[in-house]
Amino acid sequence: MSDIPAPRHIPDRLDKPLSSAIFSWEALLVVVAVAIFAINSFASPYFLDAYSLSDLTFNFTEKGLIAFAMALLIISGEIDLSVAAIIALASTMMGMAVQAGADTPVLVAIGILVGLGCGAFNGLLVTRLGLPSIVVTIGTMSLFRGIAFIILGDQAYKGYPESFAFFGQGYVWWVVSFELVLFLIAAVVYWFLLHRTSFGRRVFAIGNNPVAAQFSGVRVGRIKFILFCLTGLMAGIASVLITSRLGSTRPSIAQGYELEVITMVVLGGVSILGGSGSIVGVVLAAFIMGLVTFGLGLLNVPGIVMSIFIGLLLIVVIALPIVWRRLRGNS
Amino acid sequence: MTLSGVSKSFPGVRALHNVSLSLYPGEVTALIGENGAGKSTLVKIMTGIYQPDAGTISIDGQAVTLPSAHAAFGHGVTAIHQETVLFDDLSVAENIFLGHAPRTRFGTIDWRMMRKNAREVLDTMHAGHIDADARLKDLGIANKHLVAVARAMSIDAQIVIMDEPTAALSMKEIEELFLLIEFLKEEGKAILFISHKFDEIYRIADRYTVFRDGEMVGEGLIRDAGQSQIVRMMVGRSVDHIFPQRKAEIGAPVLSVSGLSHPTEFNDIGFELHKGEILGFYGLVGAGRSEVMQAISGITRTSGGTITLEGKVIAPKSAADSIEAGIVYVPEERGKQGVVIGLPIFQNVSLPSLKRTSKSGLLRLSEEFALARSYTERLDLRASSLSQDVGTLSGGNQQKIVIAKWLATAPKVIILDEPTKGIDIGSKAAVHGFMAELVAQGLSVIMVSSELPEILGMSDRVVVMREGLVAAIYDNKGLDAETLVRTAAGIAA
Amino acid sequence: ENVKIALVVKSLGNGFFDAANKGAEEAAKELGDVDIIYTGPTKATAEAQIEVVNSLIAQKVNAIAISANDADALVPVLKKAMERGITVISWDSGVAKEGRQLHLNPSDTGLIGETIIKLAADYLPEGGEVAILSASSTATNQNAWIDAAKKILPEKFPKIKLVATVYGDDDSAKSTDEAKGLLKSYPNLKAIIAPTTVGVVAAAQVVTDANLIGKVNVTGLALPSEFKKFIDNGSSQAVALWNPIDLGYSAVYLAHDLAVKKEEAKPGATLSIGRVGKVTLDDSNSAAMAPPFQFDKTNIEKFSKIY
Amino acid sequence: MKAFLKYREIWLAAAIIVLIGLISTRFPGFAEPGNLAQVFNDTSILMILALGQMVVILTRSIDLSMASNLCFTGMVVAMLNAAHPAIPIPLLIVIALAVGLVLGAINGLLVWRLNIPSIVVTLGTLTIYRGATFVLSGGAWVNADKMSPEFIGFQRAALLGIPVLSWIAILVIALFFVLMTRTALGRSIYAIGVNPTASVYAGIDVGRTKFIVFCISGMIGGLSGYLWISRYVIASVEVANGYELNIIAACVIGGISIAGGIGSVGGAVLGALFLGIISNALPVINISPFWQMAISGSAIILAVVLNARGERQKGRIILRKAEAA
Ligand SMILES: Nc1ncnc2c1ncn2[C@@H]1O[C@H](COP(=O)(O)OP(=O)(O)OP(=O)(O)O)[C@@H](O)[C@H]1O
Ligand SMILES: Nc1ncnc2c1ncn2[C@@H]1O[C@H](COP(=O)(O)OP(=O)(O)OP(=O)(O)O)[C@@H](O)[C@H]1O
Ligand SMILES: [Mg+2]
Ligand SMILES: [Mg+2]
Repeated sequence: MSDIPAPRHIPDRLDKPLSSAIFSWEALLVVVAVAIFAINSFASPYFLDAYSLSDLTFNFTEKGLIAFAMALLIISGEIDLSVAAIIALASTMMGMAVQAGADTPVLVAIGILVGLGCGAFNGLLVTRLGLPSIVVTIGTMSLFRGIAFIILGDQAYKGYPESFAFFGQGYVWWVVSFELVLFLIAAVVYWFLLHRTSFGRRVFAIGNNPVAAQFSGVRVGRIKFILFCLTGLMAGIASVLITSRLGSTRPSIAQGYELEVITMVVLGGVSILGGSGSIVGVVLAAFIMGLVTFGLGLLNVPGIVMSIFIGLLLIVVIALPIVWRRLRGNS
Repeated sequence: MTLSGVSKSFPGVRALHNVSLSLYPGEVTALIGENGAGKSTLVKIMTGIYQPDAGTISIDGQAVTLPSAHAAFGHGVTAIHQETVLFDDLSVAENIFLGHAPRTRFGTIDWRMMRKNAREVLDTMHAGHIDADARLKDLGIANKHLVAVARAMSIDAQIVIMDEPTAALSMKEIEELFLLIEFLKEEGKAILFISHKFDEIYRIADRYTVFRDGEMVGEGLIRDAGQSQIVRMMVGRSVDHIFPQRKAEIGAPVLSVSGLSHPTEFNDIGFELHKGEILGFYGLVGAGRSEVMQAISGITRTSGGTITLEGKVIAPKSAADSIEAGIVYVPEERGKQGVVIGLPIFQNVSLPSLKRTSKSGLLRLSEEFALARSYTERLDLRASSLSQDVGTLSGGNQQKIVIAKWLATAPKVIILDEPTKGIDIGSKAAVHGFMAELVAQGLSVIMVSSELPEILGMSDRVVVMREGLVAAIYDNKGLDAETLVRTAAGIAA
Repeated sequence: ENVKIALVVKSLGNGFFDAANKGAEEAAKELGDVDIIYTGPTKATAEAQIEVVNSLIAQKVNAIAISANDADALVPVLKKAMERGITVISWDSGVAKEGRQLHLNPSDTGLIGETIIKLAADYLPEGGEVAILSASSTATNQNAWIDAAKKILPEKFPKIKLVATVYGDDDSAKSTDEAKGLLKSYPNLKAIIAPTTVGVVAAAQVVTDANLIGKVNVTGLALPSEFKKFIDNGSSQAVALWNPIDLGYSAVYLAHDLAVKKEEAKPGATLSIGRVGKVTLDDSNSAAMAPPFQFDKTNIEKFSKIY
Repeated sequence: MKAFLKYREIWLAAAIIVLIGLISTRFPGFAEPGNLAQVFNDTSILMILALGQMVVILTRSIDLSMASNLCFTGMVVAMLNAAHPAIPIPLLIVIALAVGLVLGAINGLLVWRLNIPSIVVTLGTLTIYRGATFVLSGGAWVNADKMSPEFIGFQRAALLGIPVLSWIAILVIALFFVLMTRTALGRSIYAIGVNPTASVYAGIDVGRTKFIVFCISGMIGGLSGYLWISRYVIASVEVANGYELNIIAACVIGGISIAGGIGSVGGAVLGALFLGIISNALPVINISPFWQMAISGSAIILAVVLNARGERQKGRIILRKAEAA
């Protein structure tokens, strides 16, 4: 028996070379963000101004809030294209409540609950009937907004109470808006949830291999359902913010937000195929998108031209590490 | 075909280093090596799926490059790969001819011709019972394998490579496969045969080549080499694969199953498992053993019957329920059901035990590492760190992760479905030794296996299943292989 | 230091607004000390316009003159602009009273409502069925005109029967589908009234394609340069519009005078708009520029060269 | 598989007939041949686009940039026509195909060479192509007035009593039918969707096939660009904004599995027709336009539910008695 070697010791981690930290996705995003910040400061004299920077955050906070939940959902291998439609429906319901004389707390509750309900509806269709989420939510996207159109038609709801305006227009301290504070709190909460809890671990496991996760005792259906509910919930919260910021509701509210949210998530380094991603990346991506749109806005570049930059950014940032690796591999 | 000086590295892993290999017409060469020795990597290089970092490949004395699978076809190289690589939703004929379908004058696909040729190929292989128009997913697993072979034949290949072709087959199908290999030999084809089963190698191979850690360590004629000699080359030490001696302390029944039924897969399954017992489940592939085990562990829904664990009736509705109750199922399909590729080793191991390694929902990494370390080291895992992605491990090492992760849940009953499928002889001994240790500690084990020696060597009792029913339950005292095979196949003694 | 005036439009690329920009530049030249920022979203939504306004606030422009995509949704951000000392007026498509200092209507709302019906009625002495193809269901100005038209219909045009109002969202494809639907569902339809420059072109093209020239008359509000073809081919007898160049000119003129504190916006005030004349503010601080102007075979040639 | 697919298409065709029947009860003229031919004509562009999207989806990819490609190419040909009315229409169509091909090839190269998931690539080019339209045109629209009569008239000309647009759709359908059932490329497309790994082992160049597929969808986008602009006689940045989702919806209703490998030309055509009929019928049967969105959303969900029912595998049957039953 003497020739049987003792069990090999397997180290927990290999010391990662410094280069892997330097070339991580988040590091890349930080560089991009700093670069854009610098360019903005040079390009426009108005950029470095407390009020400008504060206004800038409004360009991403609402979408960013949804992006956190969407990141988890995409990591788990699903997607929700109906978030913008959920915003419209939740906003419409809040509008109806206003007509019925509801006050601010009730309105907020309605917005959030409608969001949650829509999310649960998506979740049920996907997990109970085993349908692909991308098609289900293309369907519910039309359905939810369609209901808003049926209810509102060519009308608008307005007359939201004064106190309701705080959520989308209020400032907590100096130029720090309520929306920004909420965004930062949500970032911390979602970071914790994804990276520090067993729930988050299970989300990663599901995204990488749902069958193996199920065999390992992960309640795949339940977790996906919760993620759809969370996404709906965040859309509901975003609906409260947007409705408060606009002070009115039209069925066409937040049109096209879903693709911007997904762009944010993907730019943040979340794999669209599921299984990997980080909240830090999403936060950075939100800031980057805000910086780009606001910076170009200061130069009066039309929104559609900005979107070229966002599209290029998305592809370039994703392609860069691949090209880099290839170049290094060849040399 | 001759390969010389071939090397291949993956990020962080040197899979092959300066290896050489020659194949001869009309001969079967066996490629032998531990898990992760680099066998499948070599196959992928020979079939144009991977490109070697260095080295040359020559066919009939001429140097060739194989930039794609298509190019390899062109040179008459074809392979039956370790993972099944066929198209479930396409017909048998399409599966055989995809990529080289007969064309009409207009360059469009000639469907009639394709079906006809498919039938001819299947006939020459004595597989005429397979319908060329059937959809592949409606075939049994053995027939699927035959289709893979037919595909190899249809290319008129000179070189046929088989990477663990018998791992998913039972005795009967293995015999058929061997007949086919004989037939190919007579046709003058050069065959590379990869297997971890020595009985097969001795039956079918003419030559052998042994790999260890990505290097070639020996080759020669099979008839000149003894098994222990080859094993020594392979592992670098001698391994006596003797099934562990156990003093069976069989206790009271732990798990009893009665009348367990499913609308289409199995009916009226009943057996008892005692404390400290290893209960073998034998049957032909497709007999429904896995289905029954998945039902017991809550993954498949049943239509009736009761499961009693330690006197309490349980009705698990998911794997989570059964793990909580103390029954764990180690699945057979490693890649699909076992490991979570993309997550590091320690996270794979702790996944079913997250409740224990976390505290009110918060992860505790040190606990996870400790858990992962204790189990992987006992199974002699070969890995550079516990944070390595399981996807970069060889098949056999992945299998060790699979076993480790469910053992780590500290169960009362553990169900192992083909636990040694595709793992090398050294690790196999380790797994068997480990099983013996488990039962000695008072655990109860159900072991589903299609390998007779394993069943006979390890089990205290054997349940034989046939077509979704329990055919017989035997006490493993003086039980012989013949009885088991006959019962499983439904042939009267 | 020049006065920076932002002319914010519903969406860029629309010929109507490009013409308004011409007028704005003209006013800037005339006033001498004015820089014009011509901007707007490409998609006509309130959210996109809010982002534009936010960036204008950051640039510390002196005045914003906006044609709004939504009367209510823009109010908070425009209020913020006013709090930061920026003069805000709306023109063409207005915002609610709290969100601006004054609103310049291209014309009197009631008058426009009457005109669009009259354009159809003039060619239907016997009366008959007509339908309205509007822009988006949320467009402030269109809705106001349609309301006015509906009000005036029973008293002034009893023989005209309004059978449907549909919305083409200022999207040519959707407008086309809706116009086709109208022709199918109302075989006796005599006229389609489209008080939007996109919808009117789509409707005229549909009528042309369906070989209904002479049977169904298309009318509404149209830019002569875009619409000449359909007056020529007979699918439309006449359309109306105000002069967008004058509108842009007037908006900048007013914004400038308020920004430099030359004038003050309060009910009843009479303000000068340079070469276009004078306007008087009503109770809600809105004013109408000029009556709509009608184009038909006799004059379309001339105006199609101008805007 | 064949029998099964046929079943799905027959089922969808039946649903369409029932739908037409229902509409006819409220609007008798709807089922008349003349009207149906017109509905077909109205749906032609969607059918063509759905076919282009279908080949992409079959390979487990997706092309979200088709509508933007349409917008860009449409603007190119419209501006060309406005500037040089003498360019003959067939040449313009070739130009449209070529421009579309280039845009599709850009998608395809990124997917092939850099291995970026197609949804990410086309999410990016979705905005880039539309933005490029703005840059190209300087934001200005090209109106009916600037287009030549031939440009507008070509697709409206009748050939054997049927407009050229319908003929183009029929031709495209026929081409795709041959491609998908009679060519090696067609089989490779299915094989990649069914099992990409196995395709590599079978000697199919998966990357290159995906590239080709994106070139096809690009050309389709380009062709549709001309058809769309000359149909709606206005070229602007907002043309077909958001239409990518309608195209995908048509495919989904047509039974094309988003997971790849399952779907047919007939399915895509019927799926597009289904949507076309709904949007055609709502205005005629006097349902408020505000209902349209909710109805088509429900139709999509219903279609997915039913398709999933059909796709659900029966599984192997081990028990003899169950097999007999
Ligand atoms: N795609 C890959 N990326 C990284 N490493 C790889 C990859 N494929 C194989 N390897 C590594 O290369 C080595 C050889 O693996 P290979 O699959 O060839 O082993 P094998 O001899 O076939 O083993 P088994 O008997 O378990 O199938 C292993 O260390 C494995 O971890
Ligand atoms: N007809 C078939 N088609 C596809 N896969 C099959 C077929 N028959 C068997 N298999 C594969 O073999 C596995 C074993 O089948 P099953 O579970 O029914 O029988 P079993 O008696 O447990 O056999 P084993 O011991 O080999 O697992 C299945 O999980 C499946 O992957
Ligand atoms: Mg191997
Ligand atoms: Mg099994």
